[in-house]
Amino acid sequence: GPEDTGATGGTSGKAAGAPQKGGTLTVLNSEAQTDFDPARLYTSGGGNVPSLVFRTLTTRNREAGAAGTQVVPDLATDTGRPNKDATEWTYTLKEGLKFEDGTPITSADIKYGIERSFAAELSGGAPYLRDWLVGGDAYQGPYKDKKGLASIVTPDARTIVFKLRKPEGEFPFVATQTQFTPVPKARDTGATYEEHPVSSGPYKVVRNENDGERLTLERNEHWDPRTDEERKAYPDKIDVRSGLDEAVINQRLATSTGADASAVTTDTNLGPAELAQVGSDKALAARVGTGHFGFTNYIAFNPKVKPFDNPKVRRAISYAINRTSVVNAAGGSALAEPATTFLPEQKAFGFTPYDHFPAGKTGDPEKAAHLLKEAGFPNGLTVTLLHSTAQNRTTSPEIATAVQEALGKAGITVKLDGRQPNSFNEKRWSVKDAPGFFLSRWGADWPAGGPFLAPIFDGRQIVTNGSNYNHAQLNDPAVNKEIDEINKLTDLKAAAARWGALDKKIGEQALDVPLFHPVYKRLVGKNVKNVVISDWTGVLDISQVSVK
Amino acid sequence: MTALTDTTTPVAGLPATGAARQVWRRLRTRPAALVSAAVLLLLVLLALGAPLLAALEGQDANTYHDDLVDSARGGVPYGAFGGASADHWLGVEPGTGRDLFVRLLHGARISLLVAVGATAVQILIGVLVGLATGLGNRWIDGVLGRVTDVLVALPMLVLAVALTAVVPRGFPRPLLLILVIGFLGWAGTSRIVRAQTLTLKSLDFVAASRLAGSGPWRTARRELLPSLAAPVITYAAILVPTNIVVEASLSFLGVGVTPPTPSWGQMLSTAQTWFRADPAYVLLPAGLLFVTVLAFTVLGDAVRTALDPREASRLRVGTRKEAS
Amino acid sequence: MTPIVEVTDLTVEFARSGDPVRAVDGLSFTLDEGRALALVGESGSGKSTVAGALLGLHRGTGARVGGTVRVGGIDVVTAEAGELRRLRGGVAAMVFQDPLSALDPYYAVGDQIAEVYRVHAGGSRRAARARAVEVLDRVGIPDAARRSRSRPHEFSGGMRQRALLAMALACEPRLIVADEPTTALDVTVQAQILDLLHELRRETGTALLLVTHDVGVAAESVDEVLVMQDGREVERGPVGGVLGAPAEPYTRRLLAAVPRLDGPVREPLQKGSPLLEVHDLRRVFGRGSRAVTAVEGASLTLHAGETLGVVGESGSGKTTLGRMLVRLLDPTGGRLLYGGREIGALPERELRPYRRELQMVFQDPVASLNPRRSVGESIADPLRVAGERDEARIRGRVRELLDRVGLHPDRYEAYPHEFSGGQRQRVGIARALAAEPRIVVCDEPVSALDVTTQAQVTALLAELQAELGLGLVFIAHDLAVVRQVSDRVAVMRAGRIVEQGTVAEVYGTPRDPYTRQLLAAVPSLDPVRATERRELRREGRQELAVA
Amino acid sequence: MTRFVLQRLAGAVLVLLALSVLVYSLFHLAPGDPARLACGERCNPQQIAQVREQLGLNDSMFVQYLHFLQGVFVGRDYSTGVSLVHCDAPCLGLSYQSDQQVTQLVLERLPATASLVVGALVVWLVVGVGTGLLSAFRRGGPTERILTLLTLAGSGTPVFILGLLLLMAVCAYLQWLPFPSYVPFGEDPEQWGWNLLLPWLTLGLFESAKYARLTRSATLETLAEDHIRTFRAYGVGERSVVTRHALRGAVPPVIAISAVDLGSMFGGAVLTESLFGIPGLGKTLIDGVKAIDLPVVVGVVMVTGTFVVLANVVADLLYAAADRRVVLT
Ligand SMILES: Nc1ncnc2c1ncn2[C@@H]1O[C@H](COP(=O)(O)OP(=O)(O)OP(=O)(O)O)[C@@H](O)[C@H]1O
Ligand SMILES: Nc1ncnc2c1ncn2[C@@H]1O[C@H](COP(=O)(O)OP(=O)(O)OP(=O)(O)O)[C@@H](O)[C@H]1O
Ligand SMILES: [Mg+2]
Ligand SMILES: [Mg+2]
Repeated sequence: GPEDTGATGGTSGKAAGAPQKGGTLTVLNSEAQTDFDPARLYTSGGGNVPSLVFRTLTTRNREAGAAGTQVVPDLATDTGRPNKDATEWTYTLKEGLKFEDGTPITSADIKYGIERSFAAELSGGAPYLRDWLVGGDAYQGPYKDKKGLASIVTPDARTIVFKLRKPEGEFPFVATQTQFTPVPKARDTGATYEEHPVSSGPYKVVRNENDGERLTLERNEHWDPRTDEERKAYPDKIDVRSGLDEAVINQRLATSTGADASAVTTDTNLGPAELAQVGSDKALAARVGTGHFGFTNYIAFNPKVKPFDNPKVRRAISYAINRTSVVNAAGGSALAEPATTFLPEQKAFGFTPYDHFPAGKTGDPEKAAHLLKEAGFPNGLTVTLLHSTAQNRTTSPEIATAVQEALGKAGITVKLDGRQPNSFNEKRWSVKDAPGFFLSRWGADWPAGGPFLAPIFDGRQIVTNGSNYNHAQLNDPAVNKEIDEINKLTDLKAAAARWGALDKKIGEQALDVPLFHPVYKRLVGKNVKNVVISDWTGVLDISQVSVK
Repeated sequence: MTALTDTTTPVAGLPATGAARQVWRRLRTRPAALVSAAVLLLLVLLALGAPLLAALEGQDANTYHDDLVDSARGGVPYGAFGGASADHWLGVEPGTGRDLFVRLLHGARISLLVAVGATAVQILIGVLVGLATGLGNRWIDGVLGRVTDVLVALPMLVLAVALTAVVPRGFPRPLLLILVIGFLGWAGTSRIVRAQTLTLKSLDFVAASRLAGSGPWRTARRELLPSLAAPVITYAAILVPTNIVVEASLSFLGVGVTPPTPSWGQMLSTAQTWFRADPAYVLLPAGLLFVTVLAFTVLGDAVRTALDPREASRLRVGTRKEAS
Repeated sequence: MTPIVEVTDLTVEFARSGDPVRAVDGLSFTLDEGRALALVGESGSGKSTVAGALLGLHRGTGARVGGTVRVGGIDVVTAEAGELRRLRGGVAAMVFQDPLSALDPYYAVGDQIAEVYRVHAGGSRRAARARAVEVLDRVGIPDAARRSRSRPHEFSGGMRQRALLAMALACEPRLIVADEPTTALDVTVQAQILDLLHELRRETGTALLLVTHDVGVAAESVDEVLVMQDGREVERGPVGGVLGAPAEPYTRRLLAAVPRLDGPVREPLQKGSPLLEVHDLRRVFGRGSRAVTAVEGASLTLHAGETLGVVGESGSGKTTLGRMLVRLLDPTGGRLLYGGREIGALPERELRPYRRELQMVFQDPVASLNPRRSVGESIADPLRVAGERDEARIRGRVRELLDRVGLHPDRYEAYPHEFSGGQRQRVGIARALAAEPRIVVCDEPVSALDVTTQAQVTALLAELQAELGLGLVFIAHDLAVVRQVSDRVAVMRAGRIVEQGTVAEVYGTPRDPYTRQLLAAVPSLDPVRATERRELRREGRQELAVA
Repeated sequence: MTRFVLQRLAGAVLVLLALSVLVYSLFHLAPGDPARLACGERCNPQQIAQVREQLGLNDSMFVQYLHFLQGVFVGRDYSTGVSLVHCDAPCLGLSYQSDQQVTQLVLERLPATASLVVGALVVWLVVGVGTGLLSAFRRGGPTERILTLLTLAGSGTPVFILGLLLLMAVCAYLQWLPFPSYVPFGEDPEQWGWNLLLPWLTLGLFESAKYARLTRSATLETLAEDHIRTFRAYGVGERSVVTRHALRGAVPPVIAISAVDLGSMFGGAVLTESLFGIPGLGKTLIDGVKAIDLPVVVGVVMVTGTFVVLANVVADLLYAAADRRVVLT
């Protein structure tokens, strides 16, 4: 099962004694931290490095495995207090919180931080606040609209109240996002704030070069560990070097000499070739951390396009798919787990196993051919599969050719339409131009069923002139109603069970073919201790890492 | 009245063929040239005969063999030397288990086609532009020189990305690659030709040709081209492999040939990280590429030498001496 | 005393497209220190090949050398590379026949000499440069310090030849092998150079092997003569004996063909309309302080069927003038009228219709032939440009032309490097004639030719002239030849035409002192008289130096 | 000569204008909506519209180009939200993606690329020309065979494999050097050199075969000329004959190709830059292309163009200096 592999992730340091303070942690990354403005970051905590600088109202529980999928308080004293129907959420700030310059953090700073994320200049963040807050859809940000957002109330310096348009039981998850980071209005420089964002966390930015390619973080003296139970902050200094080639990063971590012995990566997986290598080297294998992040790669159908309007065709394809070759194309069984459900295989999401169209390990072409005949295509069928040319092993040519090959056995000739990532996205996110058959993927904004299923299957989230993720353009009143109902629940366990059931139900319609869930395998340097990999992010949490 | 009675009977036929025949005669005496020509010919034949050979082996380029790769270890082929066996002579591709022998052969088609095609375009345009800038007046030199600058400065990738997106999908991708690489890559040739032309045009035999009433075009063809042939052929021989590598780099950046069509470039770019886990996968395309490079270089060198009548007389005697 | 050169049974074979050619066949001779030997013989008789063999220049080229060659005690055929290097330049130095191509176009002339000097004498760069200037000055390059910084293409033909000689002198070798060292020199400079060689021999005991086709030159400067034909020795002996009383008919023929200053003059022709009129033509090379005025205020007229001889000092602007006449060089000033039409400033495109009518035979035969094209192809060019498509006709015509200039018609497919110096010159003439021109500027067309071939070529030119009404401009340093072939003569000095008139006027009653000086310097065939005159010249110079 | 340089500089302006027009046109051909990309994945239509407005993408292509020219020649004002910032001429605009001033961004990246390319130039000239010379000198011998094979292997191996192999060998197996990471020259010249060693070698070796072949061929050509015979006949050593005289024939093609390579590498050393994590223009360019970040792409291409032109002017000057018979026009 996925949980226990996650829990055992990272074992090397443990033997070498307890983690100590001090030293420099090197982070070797491929992508630069081009966005370092809390308003523009998308994910919970803004990912790994930003979460060392930005504190938010709530945050991820920094524990390995499934425990890591929980929300815990950060700046706030608790994970939020909802009113009865979960349309109003109140938070109280801890005492003694300070910015890096020593000024106290107030609820007004958090309100301002959220408000500025509505400015067009600072776009890029997650859409939830815009959709959920009263008046959020019309608000233009503090630069254009000086009055501010009335639905965020700060009765005193430590209290902040959010008024929502509808019940949102998962609000505490949203409060982990960096939009909830305090930003002192006096130090806001708009679009250039990201060059030196003001820290509220254990480290501050002392160097930011080449648009986030080279970052140096040092201790923020005004951060008080007593107010922060989550971040361990062992190293004295964090040195982030990005813009590196993935193969080189892995090679450096494997060699692990000099500064690289105290290095980790937050964005680079081991590739298949490197895995093959690691497999034959015990010492190296001990330094590999394994993680699971809620993510599904799938084939999307657009039933508005023939012949995918015919459920039998969609089912035939579901039967024909050879998940072994798809998984191999994604890097083999160590890097991908075959998927028959849309939801990732984690309790937090509400995973409920099902396999409506059992294709076995390698597909069932006979069954598929049979269905095709029934659907009126006795001589097979020719379809075009849209995919991207990015080398990401998710929507990339490797996966597409594996699909092509498997469907070929069932008499379905697949033509490939590979496009540059931009034009690929533009096409698959369009309601008007979306093709009938394409590769797609979806990842959770937080570990719960809501952000996983709602954008994909909620009929009211079909966006006609923007980015649409409801590829099947499913607008089923029953599904919509069930989503609303679950959102009202503040009991996340109960909600999870119902998301799982909903997933299973939608799955019957064969609106997509789940292909696989990725697994993250990452190397750490020899000196790295206390490797914690949660199922929330699937990668090691650098706020826990020690190099001494 | 002549000092020496010359018993040489002139070669009959057109003078052009006469010269060509002489070149051929000189080439024939060089074993290295013949071997490399044979190697290239063999490669072309292998590429052309790929379907036949595939049938002989009983495999095809796109069939997956999931059972031949170890999924738990990143899809590395089972067995030694990339899973080579009686069924799969050169082993299989990691991750998919597709037959490498057949993919290499099919890859040769695209790679050779693109590389040779692009080189031809580059040389053709480069020589024409180089001659025009070298021989033409200030105005022509200025304008064409600046056009060359624009093309050198225009990153190939920008154009490749823009074009692969704009050109209709039905347009054959190899042809597109030939055009993109060809039209952006002639600057080197044109600069070399220009430089040589500037030096050559001050020589008396060019003056003599002007006196004969030849226009610039004729002078270029009759007097300059034979002297330009040496650097151009040398450069062309090195352009062919460079273009294969350019195709590989474009593949690496996602604008190469469309899958599942194999090309050496595409194979090399996916093989990048495999050289420890599955050396065969890297060595095969790299080795073939190397052989091609070597063959083109040696042949280019031999042709270059054979084109020079001064060199030839000395070579012949050399070989004769060895024989005696 | 052991001779410095000992050649026994020397045989050299070239492999030429197909079967080998024996250029030298069983030749033997010796040369003692301080002595001078002339190799004379017709063009292509193997003279240069012998010269090259003395320095082992055939090694590594594929030519097969038989017999033994000992120079300064070293066996050239078998010597080790290091020994051979010491021999070359140090013991024996070579002056090559083709002066332009023999110098590296990229380096200043002085630097090239300095480099060679340092190989043998060592020493500082600066000292070597000084030595280079010194020898350049000795061979009569005016303003040697400045001109030593020029590159070869900035030198006139004669200057290049002297630069090569300077290179040979620089290393103070025990033997100088000079291959046609004076072909591009006017008679005064030639005399000066020959005197220089003579002095060297006397003062330092340097031996001299002089390769020449010019019997006059041989008479002036050597002790012994070896006459060659077809790679074999015809006659050998002291200079007085061989030239004074030749034993062999071949030698006699050779001597008879030498043009003399007292020979017959051409019948003056009926003058037609002027073909070419030149007024105040001027040409400046370079700009600013580096500017050289090569031709200044030259005016002349050329009629159809007329031959205008141009003589003058080396570097006086003859080639420059000639090149301007056919518009290979753009005049800096003045007017150039062809058939009444101003062509001095026509752009290339508009000039093209006249191109074929204005031909030139180039001074340097090596540079004027494309080394990568067979000579037949080069000659065929004008025919093809004229629109001839029939290959058989083209070949026929080329063979005919080859034959007319005294080359074997079958050598169509041969390449320039397979020819001797004189043979290449004849290819150049054939090419000029192929265009069926109306005017031919011949820049030293016969200076590389032995007298018999020379006579043949001048006869051919005259014949064609009569046939086609050619206007000829005949640039040469050999006054006797000019006298023989010209109707009128122009004498040039320092870029100006100092005297112009009919042959009778100029040769009979020269007005300009320079013309008189020239005429006085013509070498004599009689070795005794030559010595006398040399003494006179020496005294003259000494007097000058004293004054 | 002054006139020649002035003329060429005027030509440079034209080249740059032509380049910018070309890039603008190509950009408009390429699919994808920069506003949507700049906005982020989950932007709603209103937000995208706002971003589009802010980036000036609602104007026609012509107007956008005029704005670009305005920025280049007189500078422009940009809003950061909080205040207006003036972007001085030559202003290449703001990056759609990062809101950084492109002029500044490009200038920041230029030193890294210049370090890489110039060092590689030295490598390919030394290795390439040296190998070419040696192989012309020891023609047909084992030295020549080995050198030829080595350089060919270098050129026949794509940079992404050659570089990785070098890294593996030098840094992982032998551990002679730590894995390189770029250090600016101004910071520590010694470290700068050590860290760029492998990138220089990679790029330089990859290119050197071309130079080796060209040098060899041109040198052999010149060795067949008559003037070589003169120097041999004067006992000048073979080495001197080859390096001083025959090599000169290789100068024109090598200069010509170097200029082209140098210029195009300023924006084209993408693979080497990304393999070795050098924050250079090539990587910026490719990221710009991927993100449809027009100002960045134009900015990099302008810089590349400038270098192409400069390299060619220098090449022509060098060439005329090398061969006096050539007249500059
Ligand atoms: N490399 C070569 N290959 C073939 N034939 C050659 C070569 N060099 C010279 N010959 C031939 O050898 C013969 C002798 O040539 P050589 O140059 O010695 O003549 P020469 O007496 O110096 O004549 P000239 O007075 O015209 O210079 C000529 O017929 C020439 O064509
Ligand atoms: N391209 C050039 N650049 C500079 N100076 C030149 C150039 N060509 C010729 N000269 C100079 O012009 C003068 C005349 O040269 P020209 O070649 O016309 O002499 P010439 O009379 O033909 O001499 P010769 O009998 O020695 O061949 C010489 O001083 C020469 O150095
Ligand atoms: Mg000769
Ligand atoms: Mg002259």
